Amino acid sequence: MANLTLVQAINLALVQEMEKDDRVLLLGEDVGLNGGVFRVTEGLQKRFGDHRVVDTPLAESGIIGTSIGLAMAGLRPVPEIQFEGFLGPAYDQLCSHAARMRTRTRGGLTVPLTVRVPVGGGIHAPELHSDSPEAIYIHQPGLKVVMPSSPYDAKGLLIACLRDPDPCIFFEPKRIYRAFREEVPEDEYVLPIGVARTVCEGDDLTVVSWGASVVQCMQAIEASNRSVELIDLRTLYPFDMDAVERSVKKTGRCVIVHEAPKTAGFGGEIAARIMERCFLHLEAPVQRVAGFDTIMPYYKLELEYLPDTERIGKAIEETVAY
Amino acid sequence: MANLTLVQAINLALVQEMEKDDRVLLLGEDVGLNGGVFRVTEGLQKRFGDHRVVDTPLAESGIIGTSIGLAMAGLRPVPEIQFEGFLGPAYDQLCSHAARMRTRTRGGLTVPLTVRVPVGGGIHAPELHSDSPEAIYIHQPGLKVVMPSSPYDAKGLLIACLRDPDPCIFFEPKRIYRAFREEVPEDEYVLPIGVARTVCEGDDLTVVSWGASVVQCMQAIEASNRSVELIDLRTLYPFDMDAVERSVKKTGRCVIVHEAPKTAGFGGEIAARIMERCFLHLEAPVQRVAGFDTIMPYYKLELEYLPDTERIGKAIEETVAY
Amino acid sequence: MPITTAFQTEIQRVSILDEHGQFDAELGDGLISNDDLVRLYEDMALCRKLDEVAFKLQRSGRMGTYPQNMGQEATSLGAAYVLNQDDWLVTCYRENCGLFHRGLPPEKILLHWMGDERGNHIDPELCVTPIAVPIGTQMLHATGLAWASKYRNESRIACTFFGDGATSEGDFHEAMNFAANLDIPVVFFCQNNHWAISVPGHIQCSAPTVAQRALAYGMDTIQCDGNDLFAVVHCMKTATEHARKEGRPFFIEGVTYRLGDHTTADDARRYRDQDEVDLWTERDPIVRIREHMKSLKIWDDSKEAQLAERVEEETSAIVQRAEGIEAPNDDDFFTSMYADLPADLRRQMDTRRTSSIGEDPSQIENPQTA
Amino acid sequence: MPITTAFQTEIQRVSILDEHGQFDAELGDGLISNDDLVRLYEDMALCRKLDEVAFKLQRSGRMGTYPQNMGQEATSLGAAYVLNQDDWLVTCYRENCGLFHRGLPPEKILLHWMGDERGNHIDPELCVTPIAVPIGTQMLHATGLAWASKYRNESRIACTFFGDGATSEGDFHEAMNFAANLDIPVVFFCQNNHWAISVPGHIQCSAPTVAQRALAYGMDTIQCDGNDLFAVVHCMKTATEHARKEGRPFFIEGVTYRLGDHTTADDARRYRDQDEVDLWTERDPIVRIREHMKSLKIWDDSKEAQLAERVEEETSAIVQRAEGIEAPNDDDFFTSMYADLPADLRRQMDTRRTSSIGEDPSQIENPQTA
Ligand SMILES: Cc1ncc(C[n+]2csc(CCOP(=O)(O)OP(=O)(O)O)c2C)c(N)n1
Ligand SMILES: Cc1ncc(C[n+]2csc(CCOP(=O)(O)OP(=O)(O)O)c2C)c(N)n1
Ligand SMILES: [Mg+2]
Ligand SMILES: [Mg+2]
Repeated sequence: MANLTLVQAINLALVQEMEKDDRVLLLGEDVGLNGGVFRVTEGLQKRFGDHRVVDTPLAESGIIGTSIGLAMAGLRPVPEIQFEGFLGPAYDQLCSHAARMRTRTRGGLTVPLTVRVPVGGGIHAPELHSDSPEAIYIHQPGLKVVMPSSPYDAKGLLIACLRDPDPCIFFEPKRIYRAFREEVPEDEYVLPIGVARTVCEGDDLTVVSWGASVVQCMQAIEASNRSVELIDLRTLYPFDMDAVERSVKKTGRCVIVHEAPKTAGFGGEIAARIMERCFLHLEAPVQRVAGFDTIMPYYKLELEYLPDTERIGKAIEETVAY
Repeated sequence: MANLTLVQAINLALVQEMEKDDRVLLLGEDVGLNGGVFRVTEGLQKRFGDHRVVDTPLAESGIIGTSIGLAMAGLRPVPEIQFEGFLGPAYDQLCSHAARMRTRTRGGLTVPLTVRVPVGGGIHAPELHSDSPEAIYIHQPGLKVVMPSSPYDAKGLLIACLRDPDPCIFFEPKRIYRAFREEVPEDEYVLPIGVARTVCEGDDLTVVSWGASVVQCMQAIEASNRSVELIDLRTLYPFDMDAVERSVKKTGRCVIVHEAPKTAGFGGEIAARIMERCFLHLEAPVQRVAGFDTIMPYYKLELEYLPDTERIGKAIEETVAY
Repeated sequence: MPITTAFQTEIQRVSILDEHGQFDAELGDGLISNDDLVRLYEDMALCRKLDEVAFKLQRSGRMGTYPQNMGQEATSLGAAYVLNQDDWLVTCYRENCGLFHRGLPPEKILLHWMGDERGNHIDPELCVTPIAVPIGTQMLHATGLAWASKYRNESRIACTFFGDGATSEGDFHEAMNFAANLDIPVVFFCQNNHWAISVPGHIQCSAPTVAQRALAYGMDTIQCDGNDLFAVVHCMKTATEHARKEGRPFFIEGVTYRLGDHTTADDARRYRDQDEVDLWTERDPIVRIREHMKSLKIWDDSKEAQLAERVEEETSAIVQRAEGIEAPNDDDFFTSMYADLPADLRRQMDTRRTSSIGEDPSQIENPQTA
Repeated sequence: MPITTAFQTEIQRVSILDEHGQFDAELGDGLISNDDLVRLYEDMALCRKLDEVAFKLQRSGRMGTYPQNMGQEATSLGAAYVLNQDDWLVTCYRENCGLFHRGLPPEKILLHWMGDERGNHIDPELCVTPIAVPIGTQMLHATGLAWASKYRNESRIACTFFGDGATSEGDFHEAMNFAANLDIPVVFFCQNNHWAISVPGHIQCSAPTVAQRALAYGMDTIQCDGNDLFAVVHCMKTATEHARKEGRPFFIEGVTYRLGDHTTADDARRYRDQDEVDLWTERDPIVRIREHMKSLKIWDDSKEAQLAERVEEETSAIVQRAEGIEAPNDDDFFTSMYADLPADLRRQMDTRRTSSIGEDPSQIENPQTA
């Protein structure tokens, strides 16, 4: 066991998979000598050579499009997109090709790639460096979408993605890249995609969240004097609706927390599913604490935008009191 | 009044606005001499000249990106994207720039453009010619999203978009481009963005839908012997939640119908909102009849995918019986 | 010196067998053996015939939209002829002739346009990717595929086809740029057929040649008469040798013409003159080879008649195979989504005929007690 | 003739005042008047100083990430000097010098990097677009802006700036291609500073010049020493005349160097040699002009000292203006989303401090009776 940050856990997962499987290669902007702008790939080019850790031209569609080719040829490319705000130019290759190749060819060609992308706000970054576009990719059939909130989960889920036969988007909440450390086994291990983690148990209300917001939820729950169950979805497609259902059937109340804009965000889907599955158990409408339907403001105001412990705490109170 | 198809109503709206306002210009692939692959812009180049109806290079990001520049300079560009499946390459310019320019510059620069895009399935088209990506753009703050289901609405809403000071995506349900005719006033008129249309009234259940699905809903309602209220949202952002709320508070039951994949589709948002606003009035969980979480299959199977009167009818029955 | 020369270049154009039957022996002799020439001619004839048949299938409602290849047979055929069997062939939708030469069963192409994904399920031994619908996107896949063979120290390369319109897309640029800067052996073959649906070539590229697109990347480039099978073969040999030896990409512009409508959904008379079509009809790549073979005395009218008969039979057999396939299994569009069907998607599949309520059959069975 | 020449070209490189003080009088004389030269020099000095100050602001936690312009002042300045006041200037983030010359209050730039959108609220008379964060995207806007002036028969053109890395993006290609094929008067100015963060230039463009990117579009193109204000001005004059007269685009590659880190979040020592930095430090565009002015006897050490003092004062005033602004109104990020705030968004705004339940205050007041 080692006490690792999220960044270190991801780096470790990459090292271990690259050692084990020479089909794994990394590509992206500044991932080589520089080790990525967040240093997630630090040391990897030195260790594995510049044919396995490749600095590419500055072109996100090119990074994903060539990764699709690499993957169709049987390799396991791990492209990095530098910030979630720059997934935009790659949207078409991801959604028109990566997500469709298997079904288009009825299994003849497959695209086992894992896109790594830092995600979310709270780091005082410039515009387009603080967004949360996960709903877009959850809505696109054919992709898997993962967003861990802890070093331990990050390692196990990243290894799961790297071994998955289908295209995965691995969102890395940059706000907690180095926010805390956790014991992470040095041996490799795989966490299944599609299984949530119950962070803490409780009876009054269920909180469902993912990514860096999970940390805000933990703080809000700690500050509250309700018995709250916190579910970290961890993987967003497929997602563990059964865990949510079990919990909400027990508590009868639920608050969903995410950074992305509320309207047509993934919280709406979870809320709708809870209604579908737990209708007769619900004692209050499911509430969402989310980003507003505005552009994430520049950093002077970003904390006004992000769900914080105060807003989450209030939602818990109101929902319990309903 | 003239008895017009959807295509004709759109063409008429374009003609009238172009005559009235010489800031309006059309651009896109094949929109000129050819009149667009669906002939929506038929005759316009001849009438207004090739500086106002411009065939562009085959590049969707270029079409939207240059339109942003045209709009920032005070013109009213109306780019056409040939099929919704080719919005992908333009995603970044739409979401990173068109949607953000006003708030980025605190009102200094604005982007009054209207992207016209045929949308949806059911016409036996090839791959990527039958999708329904509206949720993606609803989730993006800063855009307005419109999808009419009738010639009358199409004309009034398109004129509203063309005059709107903010970027609009005007989705044209291609399945009903020529499916039926309707009386459309020859004079110009504007329908407000953000106001739904109650297609028919009823007491047992509310159906909420938009685009070509509205037609399927009408048929299903006709075939059912329930008293069903049908709300055609018409505009998807902003959308008329008040109309939905009023109706569901009356009926206590609701079915939402759309072509896009169910998970993280716009139906989830509507369902969540209904729970938020009408919780104590609901007698059954809100149901969604939607596309499956699969890629829209090639046309041999597309009717298996699209919500049809049978599935809608069943949902109405089940929800009323709940 | 205040003004110096920073860069200088020129681009060549190759033509070996022109539309008047003139044949350049220096470049042309020995390029294609007589036996091969006959075989290639037969390939073109089959492809042309299938185009005709497909058109009729569409018109009679037996097939969806179909893009004819007519007039452009020599480009992809010449490429497939020169490539090794294990080189990746990454095409768009006007390369039937090359694909059939590679060994793709022609009914696969028909199935695709009949709205059936099984048309894209292709024997991996063929090293062929499916028809690419979103214009300009597949060249990046070719670059990735060739990169994989470089990564593995294999000698396989990739050859990708696309139209003049496709060169306007950003992805075209990124594919060229990746290949040039990361030293990836891809042959980029542009079929400049002068039109992208109704939009004329100069709106896509107002430069004197499309070939010069490659100069932006420092990539070797050449233009050829794309209706001249010999010129195509000559350029492909140069290109593939370069790619294999230097590990570098190469660009070929094949100047050709779309003799038919864009697709069966199009009516080209709306936007182009018959004169232009007539001019290019005279430059037909098939006629040219036929006349050349006749002049070589390896072809005559009776062989032509026999071929016509054979081609007729073959195309009906192809249509029969395409139309004779069992109806698709409508579970397939669920089960082919992921290697392992997620539980939620399985539930959608399983309940799609029985219920729509929460996709959860248990709720319906006991609605009040769930 | 089987092999003919389809295309032939060459690209020029312009250098007028080199790093050794050599000045080409033939091209250089009269290009910039002495008065102007002094003024331009002062602009560069201010810009350089502000870079220093901004760096310190970031290090002391008073500003977010900031990209220094150091070493690249001559490119955008030379461009802004030649452009008309109503020509659009569509920049990236290393064009402070040109923007200040145009009249942009420097505190706007600081405000942007201090995480404040008011830094992007720019007087429309300045005809300037805000800092562009997503690389490679703004050139399309420049093309659209220039298209608008063509549409209106105005003589305004647009000039857009971007880095070597930006030329790898698909949008770069599309902007160039639109401008070339639709005849739109845009000057495309690439600041080739040899690096895109840690990625060296040859990964973005392995061709001998970036200038040749333009050949793909049949666009006129030139390379210049981007650290040579005279060469930049010379090329900009050629380019703007061409754009205005022919209504056609023009490409300029300014060869320069980023003397600082990519941004304050970067540490360039991780990936590049000090030798290279030293070499380019000797090619500093500011030093070059200073020495030239001294040789012209229009500058001396006492003037330099006075300038240093003035620049010191000015920069502190700028910082004061940037830091002295009132806190942003936190309604602004709602109210600036649309011309008319949609009702739903207004509700989010109004209830954001009071409730999260359905954003509907009425529900909370009487939860059981709603
Ligand atoms: C990204 C994208 N945009 C638009 C279309 C619609 N479309 C299909 S074919 C075509 C023209 C293609 O022209 P070109 O690349 O020259 O190929 P050709 O058809 O001439 O062989 C267009 C615009 C598409 N399929 N994909
Ligand atoms: C689309 C996009 N991808 C990635 C980034 C992250 N990024 C910011 S600056 C930069 C390098 C830009 O290089 P270049 O265009 O040469 O400009 P320079 O910084 O050298 O002036 C990168 C990769 C971005 N801002 N936008
Ligand atoms: Mg073409
Ligand atoms: Mg650079």
